Amino acid sequence: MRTFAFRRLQCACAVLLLSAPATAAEFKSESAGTTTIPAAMHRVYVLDAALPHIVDGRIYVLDAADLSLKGMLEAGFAGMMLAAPDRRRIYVATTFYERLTRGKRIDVVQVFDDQTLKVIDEIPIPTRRAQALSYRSLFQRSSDGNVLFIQNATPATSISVVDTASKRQLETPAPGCYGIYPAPTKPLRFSTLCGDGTIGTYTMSSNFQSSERKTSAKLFDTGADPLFIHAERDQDGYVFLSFKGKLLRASLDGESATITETLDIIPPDAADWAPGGYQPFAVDPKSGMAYILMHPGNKDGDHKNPSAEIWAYDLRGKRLVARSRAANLTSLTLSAVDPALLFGINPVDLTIERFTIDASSHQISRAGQIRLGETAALVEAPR
Amino acid sequence: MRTFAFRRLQCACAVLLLSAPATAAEFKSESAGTTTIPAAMHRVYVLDAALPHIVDGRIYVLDAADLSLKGMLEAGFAGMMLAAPDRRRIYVATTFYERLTRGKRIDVVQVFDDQTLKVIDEIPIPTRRAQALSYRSLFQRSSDGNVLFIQNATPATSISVVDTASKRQLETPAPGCYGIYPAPTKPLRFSTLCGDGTIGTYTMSSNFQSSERKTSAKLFDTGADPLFIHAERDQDGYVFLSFKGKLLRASLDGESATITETLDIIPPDAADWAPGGYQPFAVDPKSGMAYILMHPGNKDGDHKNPSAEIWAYDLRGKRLVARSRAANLTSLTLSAVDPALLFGINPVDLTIERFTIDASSHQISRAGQIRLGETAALVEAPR
Amino acid sequence: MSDIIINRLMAAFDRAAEQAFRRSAQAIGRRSALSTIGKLLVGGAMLPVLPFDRSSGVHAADAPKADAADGSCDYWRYCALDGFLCSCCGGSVSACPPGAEPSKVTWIGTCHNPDEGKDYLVSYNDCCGKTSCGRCLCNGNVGERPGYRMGLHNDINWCMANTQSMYHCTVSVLVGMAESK
Amino acid sequence: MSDIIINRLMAAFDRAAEQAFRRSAQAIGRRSALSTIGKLLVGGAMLPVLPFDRSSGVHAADAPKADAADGSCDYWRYCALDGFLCSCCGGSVSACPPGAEPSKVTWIGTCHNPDEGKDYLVSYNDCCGKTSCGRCLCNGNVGERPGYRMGLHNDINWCMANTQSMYHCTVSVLVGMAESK
Repeated sequence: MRTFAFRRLQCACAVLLLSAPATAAEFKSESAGTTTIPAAMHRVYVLDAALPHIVDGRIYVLDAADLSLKGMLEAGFAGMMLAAPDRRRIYVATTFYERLTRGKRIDVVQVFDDQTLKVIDEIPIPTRRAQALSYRSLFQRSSDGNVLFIQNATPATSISVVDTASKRQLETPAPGCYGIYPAPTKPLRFSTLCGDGTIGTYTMSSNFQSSERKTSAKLFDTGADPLFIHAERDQDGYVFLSFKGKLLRASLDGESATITETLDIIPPDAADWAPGGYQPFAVDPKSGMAYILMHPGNKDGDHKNPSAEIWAYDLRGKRLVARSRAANLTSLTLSAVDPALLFGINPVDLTIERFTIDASSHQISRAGQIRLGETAALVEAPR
Repeated sequence: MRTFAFRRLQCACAVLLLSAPATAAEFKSESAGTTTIPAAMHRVYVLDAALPHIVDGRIYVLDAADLSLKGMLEAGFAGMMLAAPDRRRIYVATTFYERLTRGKRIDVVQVFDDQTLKVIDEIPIPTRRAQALSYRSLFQRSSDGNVLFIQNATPATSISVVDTASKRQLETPAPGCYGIYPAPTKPLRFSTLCGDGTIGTYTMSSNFQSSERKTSAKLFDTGADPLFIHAERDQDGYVFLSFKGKLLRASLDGESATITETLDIIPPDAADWAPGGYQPFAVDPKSGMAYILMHPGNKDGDHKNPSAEIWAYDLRGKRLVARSRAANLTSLTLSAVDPALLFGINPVDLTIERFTIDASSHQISRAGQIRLGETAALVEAPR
Repeated sequence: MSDIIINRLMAAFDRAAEQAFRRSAQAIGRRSALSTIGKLLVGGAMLPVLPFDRSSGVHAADAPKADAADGSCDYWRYCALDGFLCSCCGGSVSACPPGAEPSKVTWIGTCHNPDEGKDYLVSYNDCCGKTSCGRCLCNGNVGERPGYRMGLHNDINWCMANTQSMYHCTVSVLVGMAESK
Repeated sequence: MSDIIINRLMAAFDRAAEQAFRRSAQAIGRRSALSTIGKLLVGGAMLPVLPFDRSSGVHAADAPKADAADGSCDYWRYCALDGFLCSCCGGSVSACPPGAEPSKVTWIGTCHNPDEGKDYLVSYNDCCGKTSCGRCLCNGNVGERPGYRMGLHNDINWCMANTQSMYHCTVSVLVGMAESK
């Protein structure tokens, strides 16, 4: 084929030479190429379910320095995202149908390279994964990074456990429970929030044959003050947030879960304020600062309302440190590389926004934005 | 299963009765259902390729009476639409990929019922169909309705011929040619426009084993004044339109094509006006009136510009009858049931618009619109 | 409402969940559902709204007439609807557009009808098997709870238990009355 | 330009078209292309832009620096670009975003650079194998012609000859100079 092509090429050139004058020499022709994401670039990932075309969700890859768009990943139908910066991979759990929107359902974890943004592996999973909005806690991995945890819902809930190397799988029933919180130091252990206010903790056998479940005491009130399923890692545990503005520190490393501390972020003079959104807060494990999306109005049904302010709450000092104006955010994340940087999703103005945190006052200021996305709900800045 | 379900149902009711007081009797509970499109409803179909999510194109089904949206059909990636009102079917030729946007390519014709909007059949076709904007002439059927014609491009061009009943297929090479114009009365014959200014006419053997091609004389100038590939049926032939505003009447029923008449619609006092759009004109075969999307400016490259006016040109009387203001349209079609109704796509304001034609003056007035679509390009009102 | 949810969940279990999970799921699901918010009065015409009965009545043409304001997210029935209004997509307040099937399982909201001063239980059935409609996106969350209270959760595709599970739009079906709070 | 088009089409034929079509296609395609608009001057560095050579240089990191105005449809190179600007999607004026491959076949436009007063031949490569970018949709049509002049047509997916034929965005690659009209 190449030989044939070259023969015709020579022929074409002969024709060209007849009409090519000397002036053409000054022109240097270009060629089309393909860019890649620099290894060292600090990344912001935004998962947009693109509801109006929900089969075609996507993950935008932004430069954390200026929010410029550097590329995108396919997220399929109600896809979930999990960045594995140590492995330079992005995992996407999603669903395909044989005929776009109908026919046989196929669920897989797609493994993307985080520089070429190409799919380099695919792991088939049961067609029971929760086709849900992209909450972080619905797709997680073990503390050693070897095992993926995927939330299922049929609507009976269970959790799929997938070894990325061997692709061995285990499905643990977790009826009435939702959200996955891997144990901070035990790779074979994870916890889940349950509808009766307990936390279930599962410990798997190392051969993936079985898992044992331990149920905590009743730790929260799913009726009066439910917990958001978004949780943040603290130095030695997890931080949960309740609809009414309580921060719960949880220890999830043991065989069963405990709440070690409950902090109320709402001061008396702001009694009608409440947290809200899909990813309503971020915690800096080093400094112990929590940044929380807050809005006035704490009626039932307001728990996904966009922000009016971001509050900075000191988990160690147990006090509200600063309140900063920040309108219309429903998701917030802290940079894993620079704890003075926050990134948020503003679904009202359809922007992704970048914020800087003042080191002494903890006042937060907007420092950049890009108009992007349709119904984005998850933002991560993992490397 | 049903027995089991019923058993539990009784059980549940028993529980309910314990707490159900007498006041509940006044409430009549509803149940979810599914609507269908009334057989008698006059339909407007709008094919929207939805470029920003091009895997997920769709066809909107509107009520011609008030443009209310009644349903939609999946059009897949760069799908083509062909309504068969006599059979109450809508054919959609499209492409699917194994993994939404990658993997194995699958091309099919999906057959939709035009009342339930469900896929009732699927015809596999070669993966060579033109993944193109949805011009009407890229997907057509024979005069008896039994055979589908599908434009291919790899970019080498050919035309696939598919018998809808037997699914037998024939692929006829048509290099350098594009667009399909079935012969008005000969089911086994179609023509195509060629890059050398000729029209190629193909006559197939009745057993679908072979086709014979006859090439016309040079009938148009692809350099100086190309023809739009959108064409309209006249009483006994076709009407083509050139970039510079000439209407060409073509006879395509014979073994080779002829142009029977050429009419210049541009009057001397509007010398800088030109037709434009993706579906730039419609013809009423009964009255011989052509309705043409016109814009000022006739520079090279303006041939897809949106309209400023709709011109009514009398093909029989050979004169421009009326000019009506109608901004921003790029596609226009005439109702097949009411020749006083036009429907247009306005991609600037993202609306579908409805127009009435005054019977005596042929002045055109907007009479309704709906905000719909992203990058719609084909509108049909076939029944 | 507890029982509606139980029945809905159970119907889904019958069809979609694994045999192995069934016993524990029933036990825990029931316990969970019994602690549901609000006290409920359920009408006598209860039977037709249960999912396994409704699936046979899917092609019912007797969909209720849409209210005047049904294209607006502010319409009272939509107080906890998260998705595209089917009334903007070719369906009605309670009927799916052509080609789409009502979901076999749903979540239940409680909405206040300001004209009557009464509270109603609303089944938010997703309509399934068609590409997402894309029109009239609403996001009401009255009474909504995270997925550990699955029968009160709306950030998930309720077409999940249908054979064709693509999400198209959402209807609001009145299935009972609730005691006003 | 005629010959560029011929070569591009031929390269596609080599790969994608059926053996049976080849002879007739070459004959007619060549005849058609020889009547192409405009007289063209083609630079000496012609070889690398032909599609069969370019495919090996796909991962070239030497993509030209984008002009200041490259995010706007008014930028002169985009005079006949119909699609999403790759420079808005993570690529540049002439480089595809990560994960996307330049199309093996293209159509050729002729655009006037107002700063230099010169006309350039622009190869509009689609970038392929990624979902549609959706940003900066432009629709220039200078010199564009219907599909019976395929090498001058832009209402078609030019990823059609790639193994992965999904359309992502479009780049504008200068491949030659044209005699100013």
